[in-house]
Amino acid sequence: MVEDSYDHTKRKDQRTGTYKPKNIPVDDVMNEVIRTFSDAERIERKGKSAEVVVGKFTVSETLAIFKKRGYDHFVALTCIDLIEEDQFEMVYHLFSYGAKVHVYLKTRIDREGPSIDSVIEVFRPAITYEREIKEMFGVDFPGNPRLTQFILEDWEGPPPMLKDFDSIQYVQDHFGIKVRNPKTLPPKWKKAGDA
Amino acid sequence: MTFSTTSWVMIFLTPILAFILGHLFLGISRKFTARIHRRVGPPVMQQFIDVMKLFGKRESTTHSWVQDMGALFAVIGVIASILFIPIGGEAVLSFQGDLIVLAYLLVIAPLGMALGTGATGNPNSAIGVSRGLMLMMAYELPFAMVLVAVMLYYDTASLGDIVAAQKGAFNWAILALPLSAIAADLSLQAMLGEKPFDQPVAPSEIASGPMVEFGGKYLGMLMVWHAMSIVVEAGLFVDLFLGGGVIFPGDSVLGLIGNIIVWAILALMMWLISVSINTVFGRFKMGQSLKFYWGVPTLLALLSLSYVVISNLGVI
Amino acid sequence: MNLINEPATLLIILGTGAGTALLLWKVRWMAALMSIISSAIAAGVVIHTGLLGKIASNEIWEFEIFNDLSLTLGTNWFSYLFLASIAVLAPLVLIYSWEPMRTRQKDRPFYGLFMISLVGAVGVTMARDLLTLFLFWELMTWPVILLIGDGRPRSGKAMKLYFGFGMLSASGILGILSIVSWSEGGVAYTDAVNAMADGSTGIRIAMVLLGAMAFGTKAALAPFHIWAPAAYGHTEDPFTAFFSGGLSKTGIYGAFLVVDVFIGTTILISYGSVNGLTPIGFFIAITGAITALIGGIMAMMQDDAKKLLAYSSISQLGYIFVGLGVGGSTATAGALYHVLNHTAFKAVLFMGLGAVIYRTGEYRLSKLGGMIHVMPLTFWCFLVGIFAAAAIPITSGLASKWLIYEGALEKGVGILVPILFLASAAAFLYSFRILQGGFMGQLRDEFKDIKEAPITMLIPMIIIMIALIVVAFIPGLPMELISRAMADIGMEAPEYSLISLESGVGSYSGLVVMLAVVAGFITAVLMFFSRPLGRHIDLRDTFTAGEEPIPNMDKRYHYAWKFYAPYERFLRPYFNNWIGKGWAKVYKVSSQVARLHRSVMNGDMTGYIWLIFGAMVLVGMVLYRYGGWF
Amino acid sequence: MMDDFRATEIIFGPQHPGIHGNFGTRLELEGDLVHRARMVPGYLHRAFEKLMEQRTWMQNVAIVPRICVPDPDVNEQAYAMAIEDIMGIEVPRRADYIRTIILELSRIASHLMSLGGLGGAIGLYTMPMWVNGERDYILDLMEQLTGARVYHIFIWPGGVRWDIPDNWPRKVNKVLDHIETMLPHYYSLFFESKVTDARLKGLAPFDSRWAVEHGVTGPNLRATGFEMDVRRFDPYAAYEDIDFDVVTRREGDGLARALVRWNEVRQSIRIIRQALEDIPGGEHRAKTPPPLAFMVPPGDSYARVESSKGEYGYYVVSKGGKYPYRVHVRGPSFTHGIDVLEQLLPGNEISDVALITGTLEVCPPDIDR
Repeated sequence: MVEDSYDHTKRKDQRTGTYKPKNIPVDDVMNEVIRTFSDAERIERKGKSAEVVVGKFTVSETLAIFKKRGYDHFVALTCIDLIEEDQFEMVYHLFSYGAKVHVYLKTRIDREGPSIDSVIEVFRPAITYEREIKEMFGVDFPGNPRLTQFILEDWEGPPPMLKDFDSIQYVQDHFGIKVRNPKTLPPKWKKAGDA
Repeated sequence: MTFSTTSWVMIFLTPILAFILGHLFLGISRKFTARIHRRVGPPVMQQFIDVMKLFGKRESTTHSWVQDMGALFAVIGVIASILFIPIGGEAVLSFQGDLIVLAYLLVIAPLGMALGTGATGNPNSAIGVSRGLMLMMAYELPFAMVLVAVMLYYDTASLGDIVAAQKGAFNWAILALPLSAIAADLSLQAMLGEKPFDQPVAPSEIASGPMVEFGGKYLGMLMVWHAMSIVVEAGLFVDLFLGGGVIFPGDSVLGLIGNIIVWAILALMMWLISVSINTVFGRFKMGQSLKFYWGVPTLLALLSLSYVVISNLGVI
Repeated sequence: MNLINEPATLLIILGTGAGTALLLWKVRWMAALMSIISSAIAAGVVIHTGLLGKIASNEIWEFEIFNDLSLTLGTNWFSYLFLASIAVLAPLVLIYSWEPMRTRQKDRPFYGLFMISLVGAVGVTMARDLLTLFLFWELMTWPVILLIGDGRPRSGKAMKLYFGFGMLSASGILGILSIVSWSEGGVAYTDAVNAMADGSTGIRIAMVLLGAMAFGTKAALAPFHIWAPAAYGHTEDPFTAFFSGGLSKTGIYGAFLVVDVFIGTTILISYGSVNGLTPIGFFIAITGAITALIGGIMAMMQDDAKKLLAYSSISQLGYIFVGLGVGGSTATAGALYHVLNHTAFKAVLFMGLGAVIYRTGEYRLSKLGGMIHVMPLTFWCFLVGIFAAAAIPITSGLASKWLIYEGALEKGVGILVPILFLASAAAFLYSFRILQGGFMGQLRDEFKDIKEAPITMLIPMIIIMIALIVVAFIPGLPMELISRAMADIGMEAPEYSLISLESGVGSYSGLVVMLAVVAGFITAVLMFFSRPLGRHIDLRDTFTAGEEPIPNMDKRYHYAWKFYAPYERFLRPYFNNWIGKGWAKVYKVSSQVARLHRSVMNGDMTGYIWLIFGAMVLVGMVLYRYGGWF
Repeated sequence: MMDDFRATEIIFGPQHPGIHGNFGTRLELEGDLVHRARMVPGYLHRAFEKLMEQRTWMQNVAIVPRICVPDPDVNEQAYAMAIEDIMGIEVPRRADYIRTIILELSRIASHLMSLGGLGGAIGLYTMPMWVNGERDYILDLMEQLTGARVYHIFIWPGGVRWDIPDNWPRKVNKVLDHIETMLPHYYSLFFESKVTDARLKGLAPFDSRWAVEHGVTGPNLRATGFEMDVRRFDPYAAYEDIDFDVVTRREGDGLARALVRWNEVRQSIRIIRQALEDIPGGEHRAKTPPPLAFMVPPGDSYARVESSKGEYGYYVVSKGGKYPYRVHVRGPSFTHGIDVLEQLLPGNEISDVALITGTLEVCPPDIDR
């Protein structure tokens, strides 16, 4: 069980020992992942990076494999609103201090009622990323105890980072500001089904 | 009780003198600090301007009548205590209440201010006040030892007599009891609330603590208190250890004025020593300052005190 | 009329009140009325006699009870000082307790027990032999045990502690009694004086130690103090004011009796002295100073307001012991002065706190707060009491402490004064803690509508408050009484006039100090009212660093729990109740003895009979020695 | 949950003198100990990520530096690197060197400012006054080079906006000489003080394993003894060719974190000196499409740089066209400013709250973006 935050009586020790980076080539790990999960698919990238697409339900386990093999620096978690495909793409960025390779672990989830299991049991830093994504994209992360209000105080509108969130319209509606002839009109995105 | 004409004049002049000196001291210290910071700094008169401005505010806010009372108490206490401090050898009222009385009089102002700040209902103020009182307990031990050593050395508790006893060349207590003087100066640092012992007002920790709810004339009252208490505390040190600034024979008015000027210069010197320590030190935590004060200064004061006690017994 | 010189008069007045109150305890208002009236008459008698100055120091009355067993009673100015402080306080506390006791549903004869212990206390100060002292002592001690136990957790433990230490105190007096009676054959105070004059050093030391045990326990001298916070903290609220303000003074009285009357300065000095400070005196003084310090520091760490005041009581009584130990005219005068002061301010403090508890039902500082807004008069009384306890110059509290300090300085005892200063710094700390926790800070919503304390509670507090302030102007007033009392124990009072006190090293003029304060007040008021008054804003309308506070969480913005946390962390290890742990060991050993005893007894009735028989024989032997029974 | 009567809530909010930038902390105190802490970010939220999706690729160059005030150039660099990676642009060597110089100048300014902030947190106000004076000289240099003091908008995709002026290297050397002579004074003012020792030693310590598990990067990670530096293991700009030491300390406490920053100032001076000496000739920018017609082919790339606070990353997704599809900024404070701080603060005194935040060098704009 992961605590949402620690009070000082339950605080964990921060002296857990010295970190030793592991140098395991990314190809070995990728092969293992692909062997383990049939739906995993490796995508070739140039440079010192690798990309793998996995299914929504195997993210945690895949991450655990990567972590065990030395890809234990959780860089970031990015959510991309693929509105035209009616999906969200979650990108888990991992890095190995030993092998010095950056791994993009991607998965897709439905845009309707978006939900994906939290990975904070594997990578604690994800707690804040998931919290932000919940607020900005409305994606739910079962297992994360801290999906509370983050930076949008008193926000009542839809998740603002969605591609179909019209910020100009929102400003006009909520703040009584008339935006006249904006210099550059941002690109308009429509849902897949819409005309 | 017999009051000479000079005494009567001094009774009325002392608070005014303390008011002017206090703000002047603060103004000079702001310039002084600014120069250490490589800044230009505000003009020396800035402190007067600030107080004027605060009293000139059209509106100020209060949380309860105890807050008003606290602001009053602070000024009452400091005016009452300045009257018991000999200035330039002229014991204003100090023959009517000795060092022990003064030690307790000095507490009225902080305790009154604590009352006022406590009544605001802000936890930051409460923490600040609790820190201030804890700090008092920390420096009280060495300072009490210093007071006792001086009182036993001169065999009188009257501050006026102590000043009188230091008359003459090389007769200052700082030469007779150097260790006590060091301990007293270290205590003075906390008494003045200068770093490393400014925990009660630590802005980056408790947002200026006690002052946090004070504004307008209330803050003005506190600034007056602060300015005058600098004079009281630095002046107390001067009276205890630097002969009360008595250089000229105090019989004539001119001599008295000269003595008062010397007294003020010596007090300013003590204040600037404190300020210069202030500029190059950070802030201790509460427990650390207790450890500090119950360590070295207490040891120094105790050594000095035992020296006085033993020499009084006639062994040395 | 010389009523007080007929001690029976006073005892009869009070005894009648006690008897009626006890008999009519079911009819509470009747009991209350009777005790108020009788104690008020008694107080009137005491004040009247005192004002007339008709205290015959040498007259002694004997009342035969049985055969040869007689009570000897009498007063002199010295015992009058204690008698007066107790007898005058009693009606005030009784009036004060009218209101809280009226509403309290308790099935115990509060007024009866109160009056009995008052009779005991008055009798203690009037006793002129050790047996009478012992009897009245027990009469004073035991009713209190029924008043401890206010239903709060751990009050049973408090009761046990009080019982145990009451036994200790009684056995101390019995010890003194047996020393005196075995060596002189009589138990009158004169016999005790003779016993000391004739006795060896060992006897004298035993006397001091037994005196410390007997009277130090009552006055909560370290290390006998641990019962006090428990007992004071758990007695009925109105009684605590009398318990701490009045009854504890009998311990001080006894200590003075042993040191200054029985042993006397001449004998003390015969063991050598430095600047007039004797070894035994130094021992008492240093014990007192340490008591003052321990009490102060422990008080500073309390969250329970009653316990805080209890520890403060211990601390203040420590000052008195310093004065007693240092001896000499200044310090002794200081100690006696502090007796009067402490009676007044501790009573007003417990009364003020009792009023708050009466209105809110809450005694924990972390759960109180903001009472200035609803109980301003109580706050004023309490504030003056706190100022007196902390010896702030605008109350009478400074004069007594000043005398004690000066006395210590005169004797050149360098080490005592810093400890006392530290204790007084601790006094500022605990004083402010109780003010901040109880009266300042945030007012909780559920206390928004409570009213000021009832008038019957306010009047006694206001009387004492006015007395504390008036005496600050004229610190010489109580010195009239003190100088006479000191003359009775063969000492000379320090120089004084109505408005000022003089010591060998300094002077203190209450009037001048007050005038300086008034001058400051005028200046400050002129400065303050030169500008329009501030706009009144709500308590929640405070600086919150730009964030919104949690709604309806007023208690979260009241900072009172662990108010001096850094010092608590620092000092706890050194003040971690090691004295209490020591006593726990004593308790363990004695309970093992008791267990051994129980294993012998095994519940058999004959065992108990044998035990009772043995005890009777023991008591009989003691009584036989001086009473001529059997 | 603690008893409400025992807990006191102190709001260490955005308008508090002890907080760095606009950032809030709700502290649940028990006595003066922090029982539980909750960070409240969001006061600086300007929706940069959303804005960037609605601006053209080159307009965004003017937006990105505004994310981080004390150290703005890393944003431009990371953004440019990500785009260069997608487009496959080869940056001229001279531009790399100029970028290196700017980044290191910015690092010195940022580190000095952070040490000044530490001085402010313990009440040593001489420190911020002095070091911010030095920072100002660096801002002067920036002004001379780029025309702006804080937000330089100088590093573009493909290179830098213009070449360095002729007399500029001389001025840089002069400023560096001055800073180098002043550094010992500041060291003795701050680090040789007993108070600093008492306040910072053993303050909120953690080990390298814990740090990696919680995503701590940069100087905070190096202070635990783990030699991690993006400039060394994933070199960008001209760091491959430059000789410098990765500064580490073993203790992992507040003092170690401060000292790592302190020593990095010297390393940065060393780097700038080398870069100025070795700077090759040639173009200062590669051929790129004109700004108004700047298009990036579809693709995605994550670019990381070593900022003064830790690993700064830009994940740029392009679907082709004039606008980025998604730009995700990985600010270093995002991990250690919220979760790590919430775990480090409990159990410490309230006096240390500002100091711990300061030694971790939490930069609220990194979090809010």
